[in-house]
Order: sequence, then C-alpha cells, then structure tokens
Amino acid sequence: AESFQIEDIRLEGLQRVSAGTVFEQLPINVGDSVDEHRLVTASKQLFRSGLFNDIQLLRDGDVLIVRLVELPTISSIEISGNKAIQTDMLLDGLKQSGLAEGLVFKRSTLERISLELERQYVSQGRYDARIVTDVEALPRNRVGLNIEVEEGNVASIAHINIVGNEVFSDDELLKQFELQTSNFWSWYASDDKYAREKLAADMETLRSYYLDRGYIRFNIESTQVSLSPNKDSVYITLNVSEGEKYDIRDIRFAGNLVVEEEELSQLLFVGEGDTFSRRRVTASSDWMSKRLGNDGYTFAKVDGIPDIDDDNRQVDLTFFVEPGKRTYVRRVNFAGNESTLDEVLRREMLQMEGGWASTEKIDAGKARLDRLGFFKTVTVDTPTVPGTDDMIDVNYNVEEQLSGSLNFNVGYAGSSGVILGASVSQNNFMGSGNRMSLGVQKNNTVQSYNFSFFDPYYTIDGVSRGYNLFYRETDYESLSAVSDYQTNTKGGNLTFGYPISNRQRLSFSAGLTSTDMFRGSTVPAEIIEFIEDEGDHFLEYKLGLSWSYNALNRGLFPTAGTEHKVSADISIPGSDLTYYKLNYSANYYFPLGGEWSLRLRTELGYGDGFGDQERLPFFKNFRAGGVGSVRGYSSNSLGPKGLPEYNVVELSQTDANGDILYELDELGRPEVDTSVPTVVYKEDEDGAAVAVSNSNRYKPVYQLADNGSIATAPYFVESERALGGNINTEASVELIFPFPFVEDRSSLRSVLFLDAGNTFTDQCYTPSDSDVPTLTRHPYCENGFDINEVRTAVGAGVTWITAIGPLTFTYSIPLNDKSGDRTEGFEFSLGQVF
Amino acid sequence: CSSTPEQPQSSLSSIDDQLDVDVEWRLNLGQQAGTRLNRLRPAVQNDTVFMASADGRVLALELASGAEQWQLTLEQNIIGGVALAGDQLFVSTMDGMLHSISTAGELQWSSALASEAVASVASDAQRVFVHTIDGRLSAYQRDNGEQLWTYEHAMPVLSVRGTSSPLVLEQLVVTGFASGKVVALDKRLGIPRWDVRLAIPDGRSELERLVDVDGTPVWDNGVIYAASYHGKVAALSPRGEVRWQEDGSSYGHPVLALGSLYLSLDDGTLQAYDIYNGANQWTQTILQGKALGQVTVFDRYLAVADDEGFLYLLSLVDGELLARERMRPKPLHKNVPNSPEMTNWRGLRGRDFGLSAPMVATERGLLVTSNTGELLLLTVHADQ
Amino acid sequence: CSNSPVKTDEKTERQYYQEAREALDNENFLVAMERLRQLDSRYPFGQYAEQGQLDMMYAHFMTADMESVLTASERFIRLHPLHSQVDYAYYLRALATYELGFSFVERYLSDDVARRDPTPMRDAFAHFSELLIRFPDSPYTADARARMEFLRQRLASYEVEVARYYMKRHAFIAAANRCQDVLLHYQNTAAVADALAVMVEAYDELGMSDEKANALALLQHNHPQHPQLNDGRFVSSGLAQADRGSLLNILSFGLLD
Amino acid sequence: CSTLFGDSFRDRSEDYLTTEPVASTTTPEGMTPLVYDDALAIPELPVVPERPDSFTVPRPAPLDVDDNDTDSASLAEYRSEALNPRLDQDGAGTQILRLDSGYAQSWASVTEAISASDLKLMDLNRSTGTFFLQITPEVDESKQGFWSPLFGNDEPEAQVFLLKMNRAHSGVYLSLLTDNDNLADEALTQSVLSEVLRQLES
Amino acid sequence: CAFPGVYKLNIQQGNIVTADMLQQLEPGMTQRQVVFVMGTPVLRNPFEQRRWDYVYSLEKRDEVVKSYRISLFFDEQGRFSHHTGSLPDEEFSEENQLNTLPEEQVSPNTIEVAE
Repeated sequence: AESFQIEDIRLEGLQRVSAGTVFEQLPINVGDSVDEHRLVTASKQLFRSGLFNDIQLLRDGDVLIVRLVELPTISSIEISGNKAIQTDMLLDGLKQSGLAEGLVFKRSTLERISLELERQYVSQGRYDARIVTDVEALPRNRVGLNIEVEEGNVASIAHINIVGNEVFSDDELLKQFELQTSNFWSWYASDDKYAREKLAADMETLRSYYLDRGYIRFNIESTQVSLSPNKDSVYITLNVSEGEKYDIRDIRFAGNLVVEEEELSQLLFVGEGDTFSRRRVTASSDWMSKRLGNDGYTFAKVDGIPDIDDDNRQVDLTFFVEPGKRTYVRRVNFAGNESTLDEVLRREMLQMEGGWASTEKIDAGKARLDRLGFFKTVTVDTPTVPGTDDMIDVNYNVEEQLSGSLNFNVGYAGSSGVILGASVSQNNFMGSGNRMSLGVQKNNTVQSYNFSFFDPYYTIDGVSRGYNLFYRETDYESLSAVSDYQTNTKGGNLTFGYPISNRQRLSFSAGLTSTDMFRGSTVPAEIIEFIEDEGDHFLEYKLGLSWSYNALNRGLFPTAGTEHKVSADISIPGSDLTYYKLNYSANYYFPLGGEWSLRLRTELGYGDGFGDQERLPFFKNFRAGGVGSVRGYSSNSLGPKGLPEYNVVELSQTDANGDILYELDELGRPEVDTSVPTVVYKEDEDGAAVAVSNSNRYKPVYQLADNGSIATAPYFVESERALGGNINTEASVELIFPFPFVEDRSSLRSVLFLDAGNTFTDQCYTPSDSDVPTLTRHPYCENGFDINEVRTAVGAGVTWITAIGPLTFTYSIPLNDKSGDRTEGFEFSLGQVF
Repeated sequence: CSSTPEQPQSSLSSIDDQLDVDVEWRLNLGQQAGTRLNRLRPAVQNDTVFMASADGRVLALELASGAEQWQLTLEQNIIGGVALAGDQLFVSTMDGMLHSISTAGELQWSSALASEAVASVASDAQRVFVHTIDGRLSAYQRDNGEQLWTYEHAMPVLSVRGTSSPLVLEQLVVTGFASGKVVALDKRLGIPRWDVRLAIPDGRSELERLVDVDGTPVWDNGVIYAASYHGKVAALSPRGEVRWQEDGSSYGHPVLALGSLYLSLDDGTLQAYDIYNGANQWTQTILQGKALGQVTVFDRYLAVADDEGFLYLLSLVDGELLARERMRPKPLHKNVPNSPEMTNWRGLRGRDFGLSAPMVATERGLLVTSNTGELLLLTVHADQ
Repeated sequence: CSNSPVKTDEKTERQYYQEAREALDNENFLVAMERLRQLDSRYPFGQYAEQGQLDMMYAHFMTADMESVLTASERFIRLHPLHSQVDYAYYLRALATYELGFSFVERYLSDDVARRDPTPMRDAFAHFSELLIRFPDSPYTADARARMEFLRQRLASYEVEVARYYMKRHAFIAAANRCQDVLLHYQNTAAVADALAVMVEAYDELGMSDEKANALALLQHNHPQHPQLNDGRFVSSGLAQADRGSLLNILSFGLLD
Repeated sequence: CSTLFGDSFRDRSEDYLTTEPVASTTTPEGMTPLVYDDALAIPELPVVPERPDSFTVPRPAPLDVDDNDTDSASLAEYRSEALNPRLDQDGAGTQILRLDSGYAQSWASVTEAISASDLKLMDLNRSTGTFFLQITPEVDESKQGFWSPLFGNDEPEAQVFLLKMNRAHSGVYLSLLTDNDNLADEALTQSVLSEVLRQLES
Repeated sequence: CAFPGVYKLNIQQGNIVTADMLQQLEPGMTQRQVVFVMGTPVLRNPFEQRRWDYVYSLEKRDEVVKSYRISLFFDEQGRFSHHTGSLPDEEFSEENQLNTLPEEQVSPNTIEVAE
C-alpha cells in the first residue's frame, strides 16, 4: 500500500479527552511516512487506551484526520420499583463498588451494577429479587442508566423445628422466639421474615430458657437454615441436647465485700436447694453491684460462678465481689439543652460534683430530668476521667421537647364586634424552668385576662412559689339567651409548695375570689332559691392544702410508676360562702413490655358547706363528662340536674299498662279532634307530667280532679347543663400501645380506654310547695351514690404534642348512656393531655 | 434503543396433546403438604402401595384400586419416607425419630436420629442408612434400630431444602452433600473411601455460594451418575474417578433410559446426555421459567411436574412435549381432623396446588402425590 | 422507544454559571440557588460545578439556612480537599456552627453569660482553629480569630456560672474546682476575675485560709476595681446564703423565721 | 425586668467585635507563680491579624476562566507550553507535584509519564482529573516479624489509589488519595510522585 | 408549725479517708503509690504542687455534720514525707441518702420462674 508523509495530524470529535492524551497514545508523528498497515496498528493502540468507542483515520491531502467517538460517561442512574431499600441507600452501595455518576461506561459496568444491587437485597433476605438495567443514550456522549428492581418478597419462614427436646414441647419453646412461622399477625409484626441476627437472638433466648430452669448442661448441637428452590420460604431446624436439671447446693461469697455479708445475702434471689436459674443468679449479682454502687463503688463487679457437680447434678455457687476503687465525680455535664438553662437541669441533680459517685443518685438524676416533662429523651453515661482510675464524669444528654401552647385569634362577629384573643402557656418559659401562662380575650361583651406564673425552685431546695390573677367581665345584659347561670369572677391566689421527700410534696395556697352571678332566663329552682338566700355577689377567702406523691418514670407520656394527689380547698369563715372541697386523684402505670403499658386512673371528690351553708354552693359542684373525665359524654353534662322550669299541663287518663285512653266514636275507633294538641300528658309515679306524642290528634280522656276540673301537673323543661353534685367518682383503664406505621413516636401517645364515672349529690333540693304543687320529690336527683347511674364508655384516643400545644383526638362509644344524656362520638381538644 | 429481555414466552398453549392421561384412582391423605414442601413418596411392592401422610399416618393400599388394606397412626408429623426393604417400611418424623414398620402394619422399632431426616432412607440386608439435614450419614441395625456408626460432613451456612437419599452398593454407600460433594463411605465401618466435588461455591453472598447435591446418586452397570445445583452433572466410577462431567445445575438427580441420561435443570430446561461421554443429545427449553420437580421415566415417556400443578410428558427420543395435564385437586371439605394447618383451599397460596414430591412409575401407572395431600394413579395411552 | 426530550435551549456550563452569579450579585438568592442546582445536575464535574458549590454555600448562609451550609461545606471539603478556595468552605462551616450556638433566647434576651449547652460553642471553636492551622494566610483568619477569643470568654463565663450554682448549693469543692479550672485553663478572659472572687468565698467556707489569701491577693493585684472589692476589702456575694429561707420565713414574707 | 429583655435588645453573636482582650493574671511577688495551660489555645499565625471592627459575609472569589479547550486541536500548537514539574507541599503540608502548564497540556504529559513508568494505570477520567493506579505497597522490612519469612504471610494484595490532578491559580498540582477520598500515607505519596516527576523530566 | 420540714439534700463533698488507709502510708512512697492507697484527691489546688489535701464534708439540712482535712506533704523529689490532720473518732458510716432502693427498679419478687 502506498504511503505518504504526514504534514499535520488533526483530531475531530473530542469532548472530554484532551488532544494531548491522544497525541501521546498515537505512535505516529508529524514528518513520519506511514502506510495503511502502520495506520491500522496505530488506531489499534489508541483503542487500547480504553477511552474511545470508535476510531476512524482519514486523509485530507497530507494531513491525517483522526475522527474519534469517546466512550460515554454515566450521567444519571435512575432506580425504580424499589420500596424496601431507599434509592440513596442503593446508590451508596453502588458508589462503594466504584459505580457512580461520572464514571466511564463499559459493558462490564452494567453487569457489576445488577450484581451489586442483588447482593444488597440478599442481605435483607429477599433471595428472589431480580434487577433489569437498560441504557439510554443522552446528548453529548453521555448515558443514563434506568434500573428496574423487582424486589420479590422477603423469604418467609415456613417451618421452625426443634429436635431433641423432651422436657419442654416445641410450642412452649417456640412461643419465646421472635422468629415465627407465617401467622395471622405477620402483616403487622413481620415476625416471619428470616434474619440471621434474629435467629442468633432466638437461640440465646432458647439457651436462657433452659439455663433459667436448671438445665445447666443444655447445648444447641447444631442449626440448619435451608431455602426452598423457589427461594421464598426458609426452613430452620435446631438440634438440641437438654441434659439434666441441676439444683443449687451451697452459696458462698468471696472477695472484698465492703458491705456486711448479711446485707448482700438479702439481695439473693437464689437459695440453697432451689433449682439453678441463670437469670436469678445474674439478677442477684446485678442487685449486689448496684448496692455497692450506692456506696460509691461505681466500678463494682459481682459475678456468680457455678461449680458444677455432674454426678449428683448439683451446683455450688460462689459470688465473687470486686468493689473496685471508690469512685468520685469530677464534672457533671449537660448537652442538648439548647434553650433550657443549665441551672434548670443541674438543680434536679442529687449527685454533686466533687462527691463520691452513687449509681443510685446518678440514675435518680435521669429520672428527675425525665419527670420535668421538658425533654423527649434523656440519656446518661459515666466515662472514666483519663489518667485516673477512680474519677468519672457524668454526662447527661437531653433532647428538648415543645412544652407549651400558643394561639392567637383575631376576628369580627356581628354581635360581639371585634374579637381579639391570645393565649400563650409555656411550661419551660424561655428555658427558665418556670411555668407561665397569659390569656387575653376582648370583645364588646367579654373582657377576660388571666396570668399565672409558677417557679418550682423559689429556693434551692425546691420550695416553689406561684401566683395567678384572673379578671373576667361579661356584659350579660347584652346577651340574648343566657342558659342557667353565668358568673363574673375577679381575684387571685398565691401557692407555695415544697418537697418532704425525694418524691413527695406538700403545697399550700391562699386566695381571694369575688364572684358576681347572673341568672339565666329559664333556671332550675335550686339556683333561684340559692340566689334568693345568698344574693348574687360573693367574696371568698380561700385556703388550699395538697399532698402529692410522684414516682412516674417520665413527666411526659409516663409508662411506669405511680402518682397520688390529695387536696383540700376551704372557703374560710368571714367569706360570704363557707364550704370545703376534698379531692383525691391517682395514676398507676404498669409496663407490659415493648412500648405497651396499662394505666389505671381514679378521681374522687367530696364537698359540703359549713357554717351557714348547709350544702355546697351549686356553682362549686363537681361536674363530669368530656376529655379528662368520662369521655363519650359532652363535657360537664353528667350528674344530677337542677329542678327545671315547668309549665302546668292537663293530664289524660291511662289504661292499666300506661297507654293514653282516647274517646271512641261509635265504631270504636279513636275520635279525631283537630283542636287537640299533638302532645298529650300522663302522670308518672312522682306526680310529674310525662309527654306522649299524639300526632294524629286523637281526643284523649282527660283525668278529672276532685273539684271537677281537669287535673293538672307540672311538666318539666329539661335544662341544658347538669347542676353537678358534691360527690365525684371517676375511674378509667387505658391500654397504651405504639402508634403503628409511624417511626418517631416520641411526641405521640395512642390509647384504647374504658372510662366510668359520674357526679352524685347527698344534698338533693326538696321542692317546696311554692315551687311545684303536686311534686312529692325531686324527679332528677336521687341522694347518694348509685352504681347503675355510673356512665361508662370505651374508645380510642391519640395525643400529638405540637408547637401550638398538645392536640387530642378521641373517638368514644358510650356503653350505658340513658335517655337525656348528651353523648359525643368524636372529640378534639387543644391543650389537654388525658 | 433497548428492549428488556422478556421471559421466553413458551408457546405452551399451542401444542395439541398427543397423549391422554386418565386418573385410575385418587385418594386424599388429608394433610396439605404445600408449605412444608414434604417430599413424601410412595413405595410399591408387587400390588401394594405403601404411603405416608404428612399428618402422621402410614397406609397400605391396593395398587390397582387404591383400596386401603391397613393404616397405622404415629403421633408425630412424618417428614421422610416411605422407604421399603424386604418386609420392612421406614419413615422419619418431625421429632427426629426413625420408625420401622412391618409390611403387615405393625410398628417394629423407633430410634432417635441426630436431626430431621427429610430424604427417605436406604438399606441393605443388615443395615439402614439415614442422611439427616445436619450433614450426618448414620447406619442402624435393621432388626432393632441400634446405631452402628455415624459420619459427619461439614455443612455450609445456607443450603437448599432437601437432602440426598443414600445409594447403597456392595461395599459403599454413596451420598450427595450440601457442600457440593458426592462422598462414598465404607458400608460396614462408616469411613469415607473417596469424594468428588461437583460444584465450587463462589460469589460473595450465601445465596451465590449454594451448591447442594440434593438428588440421590443413580447406579447403572458400574457407573454412578449424580448432579448438583450451580454445578455439574457427572458420571463416576465406583472408585471415584470422573468418567465425564458436563454443565447441568439441578435440584434433583438424573434418570436413565434408552442409553441416555435425562435431567431437569434449575431454570426449567430439560436435557438429555449420552451416558458414555455426556454429549448433549437434545435440549428442550419449552418449559423454561417453570419450577420443575424431579424427572421420572414412565412407560416410553419422560415425566416431570411443576409447582403450579401441571404434569408434562415428553418423548425420550427428542424431548418433544407430548402432553400437558393440569392435576386439578378434588375439593376437600373445610377442616380435616388432627391437621394443624388450614386446609380450606382458598387460604392456600397458588403454589400449593403444585406437584413437588417425586413420582413413582409402576407397571399399573404413574403414582403422583400433590402438594394438597392427594395420591393419584395415572395411566397414559396414545390419543386415538 | 422513548428517548428523553432534548431541551432546545441547552445552555453551556458557562452560561448557567454566569446567570447564577448575576442573581447572586443582585441578592436574588432563591433564583441563584435554583440556577446553581441546575448547573450541578447538568454539569456535575469540572471547575464551574466546584465554583457553583462555593456560591451555593454563600446563598444558604444568606438565607440563614445554617444546616445546609454545614452539609454543603463538609461535602466540598471532602470532595475537593485541595481546591484553591477550600479555606472558604472551612470558614463557612465554622461560621454556621457559631450561629447555631446562639438559640433565640441566648442571642437576644439573656445577658453576656453563656447559660446553655456549651457544645456548639466548643465545636465552632474547633472548626475555626482548623481553619487557622490549615490556612494561616487565608483572608478569613482575622474574623475567625476574633470570634475564637469571644467563644473563650463565653465558655469561661459558663464555667463560673456553674460554680455560682454550686456555691448556692453549698458544694464548695465543686465550686472551687470549677473556678480554678478557669484560672489555670481559660486565661485572658473576663471570667477569671469572677472566678477568683468565688474561690475566695469557697476556700473560706472550706476553712482553707492560705488558699483564700492567695486567691484574694490575685484578685486585688489584677482586678482592683472588681465589684466585690471596695478599696481592697472583700465583700461577700451572699451566694452561700441565697435562696435559703425556711418555709415559715417565706410564708410570712420574711417576718417570722 | 432584666431577665425578660436583658440590658438591651441586640444580637449578642455580634458582641465579639466589641469585647476587649483581657490581660493574663500575674502573681504578686512572694507568691509562687501559677502554671497556666490553655484549654482552648488559639493557634499562632505568622502575623497576628488586626481585629476587624465590622463583619460582612464574604463571597467566594470569582472563577478565573482559563483557556477553553475546543473540540479539535492540532498537534503543532499543542507542543508550546513549558511543564516545569517540581515536588512541593500545600497549605496543610501534604506532598504534591506542581506543574505550571495548563490543564490540557499537564493532563496529556502526566498520562504519558504514567504509561512510561512502572505504575499500573487501571482507568482514567479526564473530567474528574483522576488516574486510577493499582499499587502493591511493598512490605517494608522493619515490620517483618522473625517468623514471617518462615511462614510467609500471603504477600499484601494490590490496592486502588487515585492520583488527582487539580487546577491551581497558575498551572495544576497532583495529589495521591486512597479510593475513599482521604490522603494516601506519606511514604507512598512520596515514591509515586517522584516516579512521575522522574518520567516527566526524562 | 406541725408540717414536716422541707426535704433537703445531703451535700457530700471530698474524699472518704479511713484509718487503715493512713496506716498504709509510708514515707518515700511515689505519688502513684499514694494514689493507689488514698485515691485521687478530689480538691485540686492551683497554688500548691507539693501538698495534697484530702478534704471531706457532709452537710445535712444546711449544717455541716462531719468534716475533716488530711494534708499529705511531698519532698522536692516528689516522694511522700508525712501527713497532718486527723479523722473524727466514730467509725465512718456513710449512710445512704435514699435508704430505700428505688421502687421502680425491678424488685426481687417480681422475677417469676416458670416451674
């Protein structure tokens, strides 16, 4: 082939590779004379650089033109069809094996990608996942990779079999396992999805189950995990040898006990002669090292070592006590309190810097921080101070939680003109640990202001001081209908409280309230009589005393522990109204394991007048119903009703079983008389009238009084609100469960509840003749507690802590509501944590 | 632009059945085997069929009519069997016990195994050999069940469900293991004579490293044939030399007929090899993508079934698909005594109509057990 | 088959970058950020992309999105450790951490003492000092150094604040230890004077007279105008007696005791 | 009340501009001098910068756009620029190889230098300025235990290193990184960069 | 008045020193040996390098009920030479502030064992 001398070399089609690189790789130069053969070898060598998809050599006179097509680079990797593993997790996996955007795209790259993705799914037990990748050409020599993932499903467990167990049946043992064969609950708990760590954990549970019941020689000989050919079910077999049951022969202590042996042996959960149980041995050692920790030996170690005598199947237990050195605390540090003051956390500490370290005080510190209710999570760790072996730092790490509510409303309503309302309440006001709330409402008819401030640490020991002021002025004249009664109140009180032990507090309060009362248009007799006797303006000097015991494990959403409160409020002599009210409330939380717990709540109250009040003033009555009391019933709607207004109605005669007797025409059919009202009345046993509908206007046979005229009786108009009573009984049972499908549940509480309760009175108003002529006793009020008057309801509720305050949604189904009860299905409230 | 490679659309529906398959009789054994993937198979002696049901019953039936001759109930679920040797039947149960039952229906002895025995046992005059899923091969006295020796083989972390039944020769007992090896042991002493590796585990995840030899090795005039998953099908001499080996990843074992070796591969392909040099005689890919079970030679055909309940009959000569029959299960009333699993059909998952257990060819017909716990005797005759 | 619709007005790298800079010049940060995001997705590599990432940090900072400044700067430092302007990334990371150290209350409403979580301040100090070590001749060291001195003052004031609590709590050894840490390890801070004053009272309560004398001497020698010194004589702050009244005393508004 | 609004409503994070420095505590004579050791030491700077009196958020310096490498280039004009390769250290003291020539020229000559050297080039990507080198770090003698020659632990397998070319104000510089983006160790960087330098000069 | 007093924390500060610790001290001991016997002194002293003070105080209801101060002296080479100060007579029994073990932890009888 003829050759020619190269005058110049020109490159075409370069985008990212530089001309210099091509010139270096090209074994020919300006001035060489080349023929066909040499050009071919040159382009072959250039191709080996791995940068080009295609190379063409052309000739333009004596100038060699090299036309190149570069290998494309990957510009985008799209993944679709993946649900179990997030896209960026998959991309990270690819990056680790060098497959990322910007890389030169070669055939092998495609295969490496699908292998890597399959590997990620296999690690999740999805053995039958399938990956399909396709390449999409993009302008400027780039390629986009579209990866389609068919995740398949996680191999579910078809069969778990334990071979070689005689003492305990397969069912009994498999109940303890986390892994289960596919069952009804699997969609929720996904417990039938195989994972190696879960199997290891279950094997450990199996071993403990035996070791805790005396089978100290128990051993898992071997385990087999096998997969069905279509890779969607897993078969697990555990081959075990149980060995014999061993008892404990004698128990000894060794090492430096620091504390009296007698005190340590009190903490033994195992006794001589008992069946050996590893859990009880470990529990004993834990308690003993905790006991030493309380005396400053934070690094104490206690190990219960069994010495096994196989012939007569007995075990000698020796507890080796190593107190380690008495430890001291150098610094107590707090982190995560972005807005809460350091002192608000530090004042909760029982453990001092510079003192000997007590595990109990350090743990109590964590519990008290939890109990503040300002923090979502509180963790503590005690690293050793470098360079010493007996000094530690105590580091508390908290995550703050919104603890308060904030809302404004501005509006205009015809009747009340411009409406302006704002209320802000913060339990941790500006991080100071003080509770502050301010409420303002203003429109033409109502002006109400209230302000409260509470400082839990008025003194360093936790003597608290709080005061609140309230002023409420409603111009009732302008209101059209006022139901029952309304009050305007002004006043304030001052409270002090102090701890009398690590968990109990006493508190006192003194206050002054002035109340103006306004009668509604239709008002029960009790109110009328009360206003006639007492007038409508009262000034009260009030004293309060309360004792509280709080051993809850957390302030917000507790899950364990108990809480009791007893309080008494007295309006002392010299006040216009003298009465007292006693109240007891209690909460028990029982953890049920995992995030489940059970709560029992009860609230009891009793009040009475004294001095020249022989009954509790009606507007001080207990009322029940609504969130925080008996859910499923409108708030304040339960309890005895007042003796309502009545109007006198004509009575009709009734037959033996209480139906109305009607005039009959000649054919025996009831006579129709258009002038007869659609409602007729009959008399009940109390002498009150009961309405019966008479829509087709039959003419009733009226009942005649002895003076010949038609007999009449009072027919009462039901009043809106319950009057309440001086006895309050409430109780509820709640099952607290983890809200499903939500990851971060720290600001969520979901419960199933059964509420029961009502208010009663032992001071029923006896209607006097002037009130109602024929009435012998009060139709809506029975004296004393009556079990079948207690209303119950079941339902579910969720509380969500938000910046504007705790939102509570409840849905309840009343169980034994009676006619006349006002019930609620769905209720929503802001600011109330049930 | 690129189109994603489709599943090979097998034009199954288009073939016209050249054979008719009739059901001579069908008997419901009452226990749904689907999810447990039991591979209980019947054993036939003259005119009696001995069969076990997963819920613990051993039955003897008349081969011709399916009529029950006797029935014995064990308290435990049966997971391995039925093996037949002389007048002794062997089954193994979930609690890791091996039971010997006389062909007249009396329980002779039961002895404890080291673990589950999913495959049926094999035996010779004095001994019975059991391969348990923990990788142990043990020998027991046939007359009283006493253990003679046990050989332990190292097991991988993950294996395919199912184990290879032992092949018993004069001096040797040959078994496939989950490690990808075929091992020959001295029958009397239990010491390994030779082993051959049929597959090499490679790849990073446990899944890629599966290499089970789950099919029972086959013996034919002086040559042992075996196949492994992710590995080779091979012909071995009694001294363990490899006469030939070819690619052939399968969950089961090869069968022999007309001088050829037939094997169903894990991707649904069926392959025939020349028994002398392993040369490929024919390859049938029409069933690719189906989950095929163990191939069986029956009459003049090659029979194989899949996990959707279809039975296929192919020509031994060229692999042509001659018949495709759907084994519709006879509906069973809702709940069956002492069977813990749900047995109403709606609750079962699709795969449970499948035919995963191996089939047994007899002169009167082909015995097939379905995942729904039914035993059927099928006969085949040319379509007139 | 569908290939992606090729955008007609396919801009070059340079055009995307110019438009983004324009938006930044007239402080139109949201538009600038959108354009920078487009630049990054179309031309993820090369000098324009790197410069775009630096501008993105600036835009995040100006829109007070400190979290994004942190992630963007840390990513830049990891990907381009030797870029000519990587010192800018180090500086902005430190600045963002510094800003995060001031919660709303601490920034506007409290006095000059740091009373809350010191961790963000310590992190900011570490980030600034990394800038000074790695890039001594960077233009940002002057501002960084001044902020570091201020952070030292605040961290020292935090220690003394804790010591004051322990004085109220009567944990005198804790108070003395915290204050002499300030004396020995937080020199050149205004808090040293208050630390010395607290040491005087703590040693007095502990009955360690010569330590008390030493501390007082240091206070008189270095801070004669300290509020607790009137012409040389030490006046107790009354911390040890603060917040102590008995319940009766409080109830009776301090009359009874 | 002071806690509510503090002495004045201002952004305290700006206070650093106005806080005066405080002198160290000196001991009066007769008292044993105290030994200070600073918990939060401020690193020295060659020249202590004078305190700023105001603060504005700085903007990154603008991009100095170097020559635009067009699609086609001819060999003739390519030869011209001088490389002047030399070993150097960057701000943080990491070993780098500096070249004065432009990006295109430097990329080409370094590629040529590597393929001429005994370093094994696996892959290269001009747009990210990365050469993927496979290097078997030879076991340095000192760590060899007495027994290891006898039992001969398996020879260290090869690792992937990234030789990164970055643009500087003038010219470029190369640095050696491990495959997950952190700097390779001192000795290895030294040997690789000097090998490339030797090839560039030959 | 009849109400129970405000619950006040016991404030404990400093090292616990016992008589047998002091007996184990011998002149010439290195500082490390002294720390092994006495523990690290909690109160650090910026002014004194050659004297260690083991100060102890326990305050109950705002009143120090127990305190002592043991000072250990070292020579120029940093070797222990002698100590001053004495322990209060009665054997030290640091009774625990919260004498009951907190209830919320699992109490012994709640660990049931399935027989």
